[in-house]
Amino acid sequence: MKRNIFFVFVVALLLVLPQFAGARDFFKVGVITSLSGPLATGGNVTKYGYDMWANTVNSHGGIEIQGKKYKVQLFYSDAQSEPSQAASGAERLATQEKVDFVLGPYSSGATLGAAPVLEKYKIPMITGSAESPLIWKQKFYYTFGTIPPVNFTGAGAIKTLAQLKPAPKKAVILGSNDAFSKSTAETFKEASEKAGIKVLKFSIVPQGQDLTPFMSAVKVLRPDFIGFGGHDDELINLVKALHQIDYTPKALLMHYGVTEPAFIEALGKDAEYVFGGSVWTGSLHTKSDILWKDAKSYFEDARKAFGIDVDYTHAGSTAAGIAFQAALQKINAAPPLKMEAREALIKALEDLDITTFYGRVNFATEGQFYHANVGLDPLTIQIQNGKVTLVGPENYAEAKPWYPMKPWKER
Amino acid sequence: MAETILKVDTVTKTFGGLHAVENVSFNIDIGEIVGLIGPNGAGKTTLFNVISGYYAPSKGNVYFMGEDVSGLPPYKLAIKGIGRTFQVVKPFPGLSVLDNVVIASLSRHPRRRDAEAHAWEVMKFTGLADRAQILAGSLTLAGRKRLEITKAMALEPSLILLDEVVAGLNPTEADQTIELINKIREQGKTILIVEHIMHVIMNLSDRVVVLNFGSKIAEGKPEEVAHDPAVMKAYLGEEEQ
Amino acid sequence: MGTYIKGSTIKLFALIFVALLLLPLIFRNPFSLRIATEALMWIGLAISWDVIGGYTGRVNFGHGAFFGIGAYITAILMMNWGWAFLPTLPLAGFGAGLVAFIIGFPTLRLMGAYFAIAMWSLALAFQQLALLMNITGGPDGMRLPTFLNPEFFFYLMLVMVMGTFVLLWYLMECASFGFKVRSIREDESGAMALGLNPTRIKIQAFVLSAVPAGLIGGIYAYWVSYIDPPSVFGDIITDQAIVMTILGGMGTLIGPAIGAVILFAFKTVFWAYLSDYQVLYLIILGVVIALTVFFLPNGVWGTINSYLDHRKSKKNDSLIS
Amino acid sequence: MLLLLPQALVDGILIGGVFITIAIGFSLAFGVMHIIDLAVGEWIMLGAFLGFYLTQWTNIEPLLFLPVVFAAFGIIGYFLQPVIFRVISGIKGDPVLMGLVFTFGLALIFKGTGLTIFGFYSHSIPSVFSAGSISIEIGNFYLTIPIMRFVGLAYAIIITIMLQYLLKKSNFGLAVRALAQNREASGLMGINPKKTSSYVYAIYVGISAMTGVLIGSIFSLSAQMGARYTALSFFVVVLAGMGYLAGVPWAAFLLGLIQSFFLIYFNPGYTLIAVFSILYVVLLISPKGLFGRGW
Repeated sequence: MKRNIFFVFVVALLLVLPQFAGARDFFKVGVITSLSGPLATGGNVTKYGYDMWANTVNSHGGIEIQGKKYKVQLFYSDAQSEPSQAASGAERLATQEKVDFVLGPYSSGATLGAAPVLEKYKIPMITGSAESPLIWKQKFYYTFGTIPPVNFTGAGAIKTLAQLKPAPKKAVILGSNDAFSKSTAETFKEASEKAGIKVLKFSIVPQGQDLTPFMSAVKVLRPDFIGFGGHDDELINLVKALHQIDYTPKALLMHYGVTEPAFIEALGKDAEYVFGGSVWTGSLHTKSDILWKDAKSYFEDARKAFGIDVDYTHAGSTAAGIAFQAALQKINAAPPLKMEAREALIKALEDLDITTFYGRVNFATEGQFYHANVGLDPLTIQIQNGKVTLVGPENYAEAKPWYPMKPWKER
Repeated sequence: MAETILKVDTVTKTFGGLHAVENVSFNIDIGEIVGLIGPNGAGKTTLFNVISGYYAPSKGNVYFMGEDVSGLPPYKLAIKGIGRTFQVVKPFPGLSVLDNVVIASLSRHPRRRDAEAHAWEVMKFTGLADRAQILAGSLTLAGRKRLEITKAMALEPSLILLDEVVAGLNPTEADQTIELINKIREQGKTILIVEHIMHVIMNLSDRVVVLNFGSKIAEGKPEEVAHDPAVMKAYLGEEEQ
Repeated sequence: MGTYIKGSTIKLFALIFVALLLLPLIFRNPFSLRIATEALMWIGLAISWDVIGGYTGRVNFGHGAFFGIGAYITAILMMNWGWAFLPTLPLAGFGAGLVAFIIGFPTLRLMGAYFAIAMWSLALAFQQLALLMNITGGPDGMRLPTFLNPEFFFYLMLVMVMGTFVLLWYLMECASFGFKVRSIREDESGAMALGLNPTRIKIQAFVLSAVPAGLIGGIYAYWVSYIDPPSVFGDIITDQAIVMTILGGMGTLIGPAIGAVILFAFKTVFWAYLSDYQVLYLIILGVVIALTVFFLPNGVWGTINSYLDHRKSKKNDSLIS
Repeated sequence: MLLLLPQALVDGILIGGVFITIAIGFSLAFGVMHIIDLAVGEWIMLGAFLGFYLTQWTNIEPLLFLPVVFAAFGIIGYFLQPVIFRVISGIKGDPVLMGLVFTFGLALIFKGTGLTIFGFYSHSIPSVFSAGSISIEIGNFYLTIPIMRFVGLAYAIIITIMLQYLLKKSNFGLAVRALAQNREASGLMGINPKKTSSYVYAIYVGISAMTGVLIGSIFSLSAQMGARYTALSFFVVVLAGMGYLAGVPWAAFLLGLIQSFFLIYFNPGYTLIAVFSILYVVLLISPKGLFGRGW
């Protein structure tokens, strides 16, 4: 009877026994991302982006290496929004599936869990959405990212705001207390101070906190704009809270979630006028000869595939695949990738400088953005007429920024 | 003159202004059986709880073997040698009878092996040995009351407080319990017993203390007390209600 | 219960221990070892939860706090004071135990849901504290040096968890402590009449429950090499330990171990090979939990056990008659 | 900053109003059946989505659907209750704990189903009330009362009063209270414990689902929202005293006021640590909830 424990144990282990992989004519691509748990929303966005890349590559017959086309096959591993599970997933993909390279997690926690393991097995990873500066400070040799960290992009939106007429002078900046949102708020604060905007109040608030009382107090301060770093439902709740207390600052700036289709869908007219930081939109002018010719065609394809208006997280994730694809072609590496090939791949990625539908992909090789993509310009967007519209910097702007914000009631 | 084992000295216990026990004093000598009687709500159980440490007296003191023990927690008193049963029986229902008794034995026999051996001895003495492996929760009421006594005995107390161990039993069971109490007395234990059934207490006790509305109204030999006018009034008064 | 350490029990433990020791030789795969290490970790968390939850009868919704405290102690000592890993472990266990000791006195007076919620809110307060302090890195968490040696962590976890198991087995099933704790669970005031000091016994059990969690937390921090407040102070640690214990059978040690292995094996296999159906996982897990509670209210081991007891007592009856 | 004091008070009470709605049904279910339902947040989630879709299809004010949502989920609750009853009335195992784990299983099933059907994204229920607020501005003195929140508070108070009335004044309430006191005895008195429990559970599930619509209007809704509200509801109910219905509003207001005062007067980052620490300390001081009246 007590043998049961042992028996169960053996069965459990037998089930996860290694499966050996021989020579093959396709690329094994591991995907570690949070498909469940608190971060599943973002995790599934990255999944769409990775799927989009894999499906499109395969519909073109695969990646062409020295005249032969190799298809790609994705092997998913759910990080469950937990660093330990990301690490476990990385170990499985590395040792059991023996993947050639990995498309990485959503969120810094999962990335920091998986990266050391991949480092050990010398498997390159590009993450399509990990915007926390934390990751790049660690200087993982095998980890890259297509979306620049928020301390690289966040300042752009503030610059755009600072050029508005009449220029905003006072700001209240707050961020939710998670790694990404906190850095967002800190970046907003630094950039504002640099631009000569006075920060009246800077607060890091607990995640998911009902901010109505806070906003009532802010209302008294009458700041020109409010900057907020947070995740999807927090952004929605904040806008609703402002509407409910009937307070319209001259401008409202948020990061990440405003370009997500759910934001506009959920808020309707209230989403109008909200500024956001981004690095890509479906209307961005990009030119490329890899898979999609420009942002628009990607946007349209994605809409056909998923029925939603995709944002930069999708695009960044797809671009992660493209970056690998381009680097592989450069070093002419056919699957399966041996250790040397993977080392060469890292070098190729470091040297990579391509333009994609997503924009320029060029990974930094030193400094605080080590291995993050610094080829992009930070963009400022605003929700105008239910659409994510580029309003800055000037050379990218499709429309003038709407300013100041129209009071909620007059919409 | 026999030695006093328990001295209750002007004990008062109030609950929010209500005097549950008021200014009660009496002594118990070693080897005695003292009955504590009184109508419902007379404060018998409260007094029991004061003596066994569940309540600290609001005023007055309790001396056990000459030592002031007022306000000591029950577990310290149990170690000192006061064993008790509960009117509402409190076995550990999820544990076997044996385990129930072993836990009590542990206070004197810290090693489990010794405690278990001791528990068997006590169970044989009280006649529970044949039911040792049953869950305490599945015992009959008589069994549970007997288990209460067994547990109290397993503490090897010098004073044992029995709170209505006969009430609710059928005549046969009651006789068995009385027999057991007599056996316990033969072992030289001192017993303070609360009981509702008059003939039980009158037959068992050497002396009787009568409480009414928290105060002592009489004390003495059973036959004397039975004819005390104050006692008769208290009981008759109760019947009238 | 009611059994001393039998020769057969010792032999069985020894057998399991040797089998586990040899495991890395059979499965030379690091992933399998990682899974085995994590399974051991969950066994440790579940049995340590059961000390206070099952044996003492205080359902603790904040067990994860001890795990998190251990993890952060190890991380802080290593990263901020440059300690080597192993010396931090005793402190991780000690820290968790100390916290249990301090909060034990006031908190353990609470009963049932009040205790559960008090501990839960305390655990969440610790999580918030870790999010706010500088020494813990706030929401950024802490990255520890990586030491990716699967065998090391497997053996360390094995020794820790087996050690905990054997110690708890001795205390709970063999020594008198198990009796005392159970009597507290059954009836505190009744226990007092038998010379037991409930406060002291509860605090002892609480510390006994916290220390292994702290030690495991310390190992976890170095093993995963990255910790942040949600991952080590999150509800998931406590939730899983409770579900595992109840599935396996509360108030026993083998029960939680079985529950931990079953749940963890299910989870791992599901995630590893069926992750396309991630949402289905929640539904299946929910169904499994609901059905188990519905049909096996004493958990898997509890049910097996009472069946065995039943058979044994039947045999005894036939002997008597 | 003293000028903000009325605002802090009002905000605290308004947050408290939302908390009441989350917790009141839960408290009722515990008080009568002694079941700790860890699926309460999922009922809120499911109710919110029903309200969301009804509003999308019809474009009618969502709060008008409250009775529909109540009825729909009341029926579900009515038929689910016997299953839960069986779990918590088993002889083996601790009934409260069994109920707790069983409903945890239910919660996982609901959440999984919710994610499958509704997806991961957050939504919002548009209500006409979310548009306005009552604003008082005299010099430096500001006071804003969001109408939506006020509606929430009103809803909370109405539900509380209705439940109190139902329990204290009606025959049904008598049966419920008898049942809460003693299940066996109530059976002898001609009360059908199973039926009464089913009605109570139906009311609880119905209220929780209606609350979902309100939450979706004030905040947002997503398939993942449940756990958060389960925790909140649990905290409020325990602070009030398990099953002590009349304590729920006060516990809710206390938690709301802690939040609003920390957000306005102190470091907002410390709001939650304050909430949890105070909750912990209050329980230590008053071990059966704020009024010592819980089970």
